Amino acid sequence: MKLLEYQAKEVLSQLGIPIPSGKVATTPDEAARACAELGPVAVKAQVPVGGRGKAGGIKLVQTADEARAAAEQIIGMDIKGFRVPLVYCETALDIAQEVYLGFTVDRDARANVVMLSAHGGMDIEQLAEESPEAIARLYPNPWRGPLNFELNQLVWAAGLGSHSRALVPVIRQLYRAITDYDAVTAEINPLVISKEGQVVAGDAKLETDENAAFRHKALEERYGDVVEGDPYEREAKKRNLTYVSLDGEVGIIGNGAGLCMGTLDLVQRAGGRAANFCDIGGGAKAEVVENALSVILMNPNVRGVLINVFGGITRGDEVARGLVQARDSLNLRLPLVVRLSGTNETEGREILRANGIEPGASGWEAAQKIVEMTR
Amino acid sequence: MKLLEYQAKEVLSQLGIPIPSGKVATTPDEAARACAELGPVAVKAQVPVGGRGKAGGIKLVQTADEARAAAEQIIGMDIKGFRVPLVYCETALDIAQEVYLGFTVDRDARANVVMLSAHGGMDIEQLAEESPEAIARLYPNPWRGPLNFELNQLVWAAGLGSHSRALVPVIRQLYRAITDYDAVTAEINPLVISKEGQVVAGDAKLETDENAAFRHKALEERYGDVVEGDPYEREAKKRNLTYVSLDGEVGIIGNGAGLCMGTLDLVQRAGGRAANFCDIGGGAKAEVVENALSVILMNPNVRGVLINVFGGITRGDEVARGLVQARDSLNLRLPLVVRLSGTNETEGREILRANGIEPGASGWEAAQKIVEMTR
Amino acid sequence: MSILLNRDSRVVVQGITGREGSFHTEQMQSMGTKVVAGTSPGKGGTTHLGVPIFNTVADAVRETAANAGGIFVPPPFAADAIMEAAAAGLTLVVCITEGIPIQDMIRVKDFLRLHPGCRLIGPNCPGLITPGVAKIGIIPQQFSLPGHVGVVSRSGTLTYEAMAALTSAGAGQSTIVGIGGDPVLGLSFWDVVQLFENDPETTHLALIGEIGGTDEERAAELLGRGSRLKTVAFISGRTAPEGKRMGHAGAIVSGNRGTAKSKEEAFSAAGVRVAETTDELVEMLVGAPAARRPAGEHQTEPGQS
Amino acid sequence: MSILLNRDSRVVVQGITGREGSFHTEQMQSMGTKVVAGTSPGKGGTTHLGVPIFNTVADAVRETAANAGGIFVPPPFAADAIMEAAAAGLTLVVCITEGIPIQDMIRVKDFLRLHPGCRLIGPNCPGLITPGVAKIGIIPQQFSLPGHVGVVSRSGTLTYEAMAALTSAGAGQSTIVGIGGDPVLGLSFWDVVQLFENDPETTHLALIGEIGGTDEERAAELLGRGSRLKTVAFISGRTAPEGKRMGHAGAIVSGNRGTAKSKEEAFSAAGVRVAETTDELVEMLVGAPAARRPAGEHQTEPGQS
Repeated sequence: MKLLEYQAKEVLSQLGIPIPSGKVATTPDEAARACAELGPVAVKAQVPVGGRGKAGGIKLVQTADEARAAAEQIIGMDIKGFRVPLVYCETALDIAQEVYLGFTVDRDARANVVMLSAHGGMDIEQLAEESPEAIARLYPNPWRGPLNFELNQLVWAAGLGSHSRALVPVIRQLYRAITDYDAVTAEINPLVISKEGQVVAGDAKLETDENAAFRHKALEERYGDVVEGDPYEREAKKRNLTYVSLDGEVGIIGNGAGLCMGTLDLVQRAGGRAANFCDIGGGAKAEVVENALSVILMNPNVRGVLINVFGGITRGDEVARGLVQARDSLNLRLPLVVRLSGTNETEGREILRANGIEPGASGWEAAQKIVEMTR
Repeated sequence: MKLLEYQAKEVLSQLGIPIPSGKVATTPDEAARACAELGPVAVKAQVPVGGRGKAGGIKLVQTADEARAAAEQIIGMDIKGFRVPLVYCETALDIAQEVYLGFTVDRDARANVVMLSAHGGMDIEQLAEESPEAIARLYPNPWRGPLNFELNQLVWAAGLGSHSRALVPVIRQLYRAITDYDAVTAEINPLVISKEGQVVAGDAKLETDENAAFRHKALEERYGDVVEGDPYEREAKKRNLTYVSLDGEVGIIGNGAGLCMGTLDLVQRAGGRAANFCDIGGGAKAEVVENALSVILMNPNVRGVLINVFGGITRGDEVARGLVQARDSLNLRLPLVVRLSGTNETEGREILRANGIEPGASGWEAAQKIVEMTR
Repeated sequence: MSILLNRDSRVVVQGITGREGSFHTEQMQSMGTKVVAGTSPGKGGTTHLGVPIFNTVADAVRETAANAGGIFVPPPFAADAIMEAAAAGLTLVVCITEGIPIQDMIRVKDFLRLHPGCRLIGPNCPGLITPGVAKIGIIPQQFSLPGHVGVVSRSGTLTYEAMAALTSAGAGQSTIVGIGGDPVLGLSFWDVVQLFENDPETTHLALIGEIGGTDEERAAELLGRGSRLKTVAFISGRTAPEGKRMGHAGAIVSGNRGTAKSKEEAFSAAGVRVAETTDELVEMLVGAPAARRPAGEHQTEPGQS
Repeated sequence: MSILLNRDSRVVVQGITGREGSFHTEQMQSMGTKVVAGTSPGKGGTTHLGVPIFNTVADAVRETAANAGGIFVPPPFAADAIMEAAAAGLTLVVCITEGIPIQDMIRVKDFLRLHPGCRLIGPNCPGLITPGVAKIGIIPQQFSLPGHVGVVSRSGTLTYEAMAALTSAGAGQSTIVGIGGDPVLGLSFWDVVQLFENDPETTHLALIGEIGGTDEERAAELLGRGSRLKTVAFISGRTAPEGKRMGHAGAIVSGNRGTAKSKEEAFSAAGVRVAETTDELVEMLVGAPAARRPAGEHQTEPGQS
């Protein structure tokens, strides 16, 4: 789950990381009241993507009227596919230095990595490419967590040793967010250092591991429903499908992530564009196929569907019967190409053909067929 | 710090370990009220030593009047040198099985050890000697803590696998007591299993590491002052002295635990008995010696004092002057023998002799002298 | 010969009494895999599918000399199961479970450093099969054929596709290893390629990668140092959607690495041919056009479908 | 020769700017110990007692090639300091600090398994001295004399007594090691005895033990296997009061071991003589009656008292 800025800040604040005063506003009037109470604020769009500033989603205001006007503009605007549901009004900060503090999983190292740089802000990725040595890194042992001396070394390596007394506790607590909430990314950028040497989280990002959701039901309940993302993805999630919306016109169902990705590749190679990624997992039971098909058909851009199933344990004839049943119960009118391989693939193809469904001999042939039919 | 039973149970209960209902009573009337409320109870003396039961400090009662009578007997009684300050009235338990669950530091292994046995109760030490295999052991890694599979193995190894669902969480939480409170010993004996398979702590012992007291000030504030132990040890603790009361008549001061222990040995070898162990640490400043002397003299059994100091960094003449000063300001009338070695020992001895203090040439000679003088 | 799994492999199945564990244990048994023990806490002393059940893996190892294991337990318990298997002394542990939290796996990886003799495959993988000999996991054996092509893959179903295509083309396999699709894995491509390199029976290698991470790049580097294997690589996910990124942290760590392009370039630079489809993979590897006979029908023992 | 500490030892002092750290660094310097660096976070780049100060031990090692360290930091920070020293690659770490929580030390001991090249002495110890060459810690060097008696002890002041008595008797010392009095220690008697056994310059060994634990028993076992050293042991605390025990856990673990009697019997069984006082120890060891000349006066350099 990707938390919004104000949610991530709530979480970090509970762990003892200083955050600026701020208030959530779901209407322009609420934003005006927040400004009246807090003084000059930044009115910030709350969406789970980066680049809000450049998209016009952050405005600095001095008065309640300005805050109302800013919120009017921002609430409801679309930022990279997300409708802004609310704004966060936050007091303006006294900034002496902007530091970058980030955490992620380094999959090559099979380890967590904490990164700290004296040069925070938006250009951090560029910095990482041009001067990687400007970003100090720590790979804490996952059982021990970061040790005191390791944190000190990190802070000194980043050239921030003179602020270690303020920074070390923040890093330690950010790391706690990782272990307490199974984060896969946690970031404070900028971490603001004031002229008095106080640190405060200027922005905050927190993404948790979907695989660990069973351990964090309270977090899901509290924050899970605020953002309206892609409606099809929401629907698919409800139905326990692995589904990602894409821009094209060919609906895709595969069993297994690799096969599904491979199918996307084949459709593109054939000149088409996929409308989605949808992995129905190991077997291919009629009800699961039906579920997946019905979500895919919610998207009006879809002009045809390609199903690519490998029958391992499940027999091809069973899969074929399931597909026919799903198509019939959904009353599917769009072109449908099914590529079926594996156990009893011949029998399966017979069944498909007998029921008017086009079988593809290979994935590549099937992709070419569906692209042709949806052109 | 050694917690009393009810204190240890409060701590364990906060960690989620089930304990029986109980109430603390400092007067017989309070005990009667507790029984009126709880029904039949065990009235248990609260002292930080084992063997309460055999000493008559635990009585089972059915009625409030019986409870009052039991508390009247128990409160104020002396158990192994501790005056019982209060009793704990606890509901009687439904016992199907008594299990032993203990934790301690195994200094040879330089590690923590968790021990579990299906045969709990008072005879556990005997069991350990006669059938060590009846006590299953787990040495959890101190960074990882006990892992699930390790706890399962422990429970199965103890022959308690059928209760693993109830036992594993208790063991895990007892281990948390160790890490949260820096315990050096934690014990639930018996850990009672009811006929319904519920577990509950029948007794509880928790001793924390004095070296870690700086991390547990709240615990010290909450529980530190309940028990009146040895009055001299209390006084010494206030003055930051390492002091242990003993039964004999020769007061002892040494600098360094090893030297101090060695001095005890010499006194015994010479036929005397030490009244205390008192280590004044590295140097031997006049004020520290004075402090130590004044605590030792509070004990009316003391008939003479032996001071054994090695002057390393501190010079012997300085030590001697400090000793003379301390003796004079305390107006000490008892025999005093000082054995001084190390830097400038000759000068130091001259000063002592000039001030009427008997110097000992060696520890052994000094011990013989003081024993003779206090016979 | 083969890698990792052979006739001496004595398998203990964790979670054997569950639905998945039962089903796949039967599949493993049906091809002759020596399943010598199962574990299921509280069921020690009983028998399931003709296999003795123990409360702990340590008990199973002590009583049956099991040396390899398959894990079919739900995600919340899988990390612990892997550690239990390693601590009990198994030298090969195959974890099929999908959906293990990443932080759990990071801890497991550190734990495994204490048990260097233990090789973990997975999690979130189909396991491995040495055709005609044994399998641990869920790879459908009816599409396999003993032979000399090593297969290593991050994907499940794409592996089956490649295996079936190889078998159709008459090209048997030495061992097929699905290393799994999770970000934090046991054996990497590098490890498995190294094993195949040292297996005299393996002459060809099919490597099926995916976008993300740089395990493919590192395997390419290894192959580039000189290899006796005729290798063809395939990378899926060239057109896969990027996750909608929020922060910079991931980008700082991975930079431009981990894309399909970077992986394909790495293999090309190492002199390894790159196929665009699994059929092409087979064609490049064994020369034969994928003139397919219906797969799944060259072995017809009952009970394997 | 000597053990652990010699002319090549390059010492970094953690906590060098504190009162204790400063005082004892001067003492170490006055006998010629090469103190090449100190650490004090925030004071990196400055100089103290003529020694360059660094923010971290890693910096100090990189810049000065320090290979040994002394730790004079307060108990709450000492465990971390030990781990920092080990991680920075020091091969000898001496921790003087008294009062480190036991759980901290148990974690440190596990951490040190990752750094097998690092030898820890202490904590709660006086450190070690190679007379005439170098010292790390607080052993008063004015009572030491170069020679051939190895000394290893759990106690501080008893060590000084034994050292002074040996010196008075004209018996010099190869190295004197105070391993410390805490329940959880770095090097044990066993480790140090082994080192002395392999040091050709050491011919005699004085072992000063204490009640508690079974480290003495294990060292006795080692000596019992055959030793070229003439060894005498002394155990203090024969009459020490037992702690007022609450629970059974300690007794279950230690049983009857750890008493003065058990230790003395172990040494006797190993053919090692046991002295009853430190004077007797010296007499048994070097034959000379402890005809003492005033100790502390055979070296009269200024600034060492």
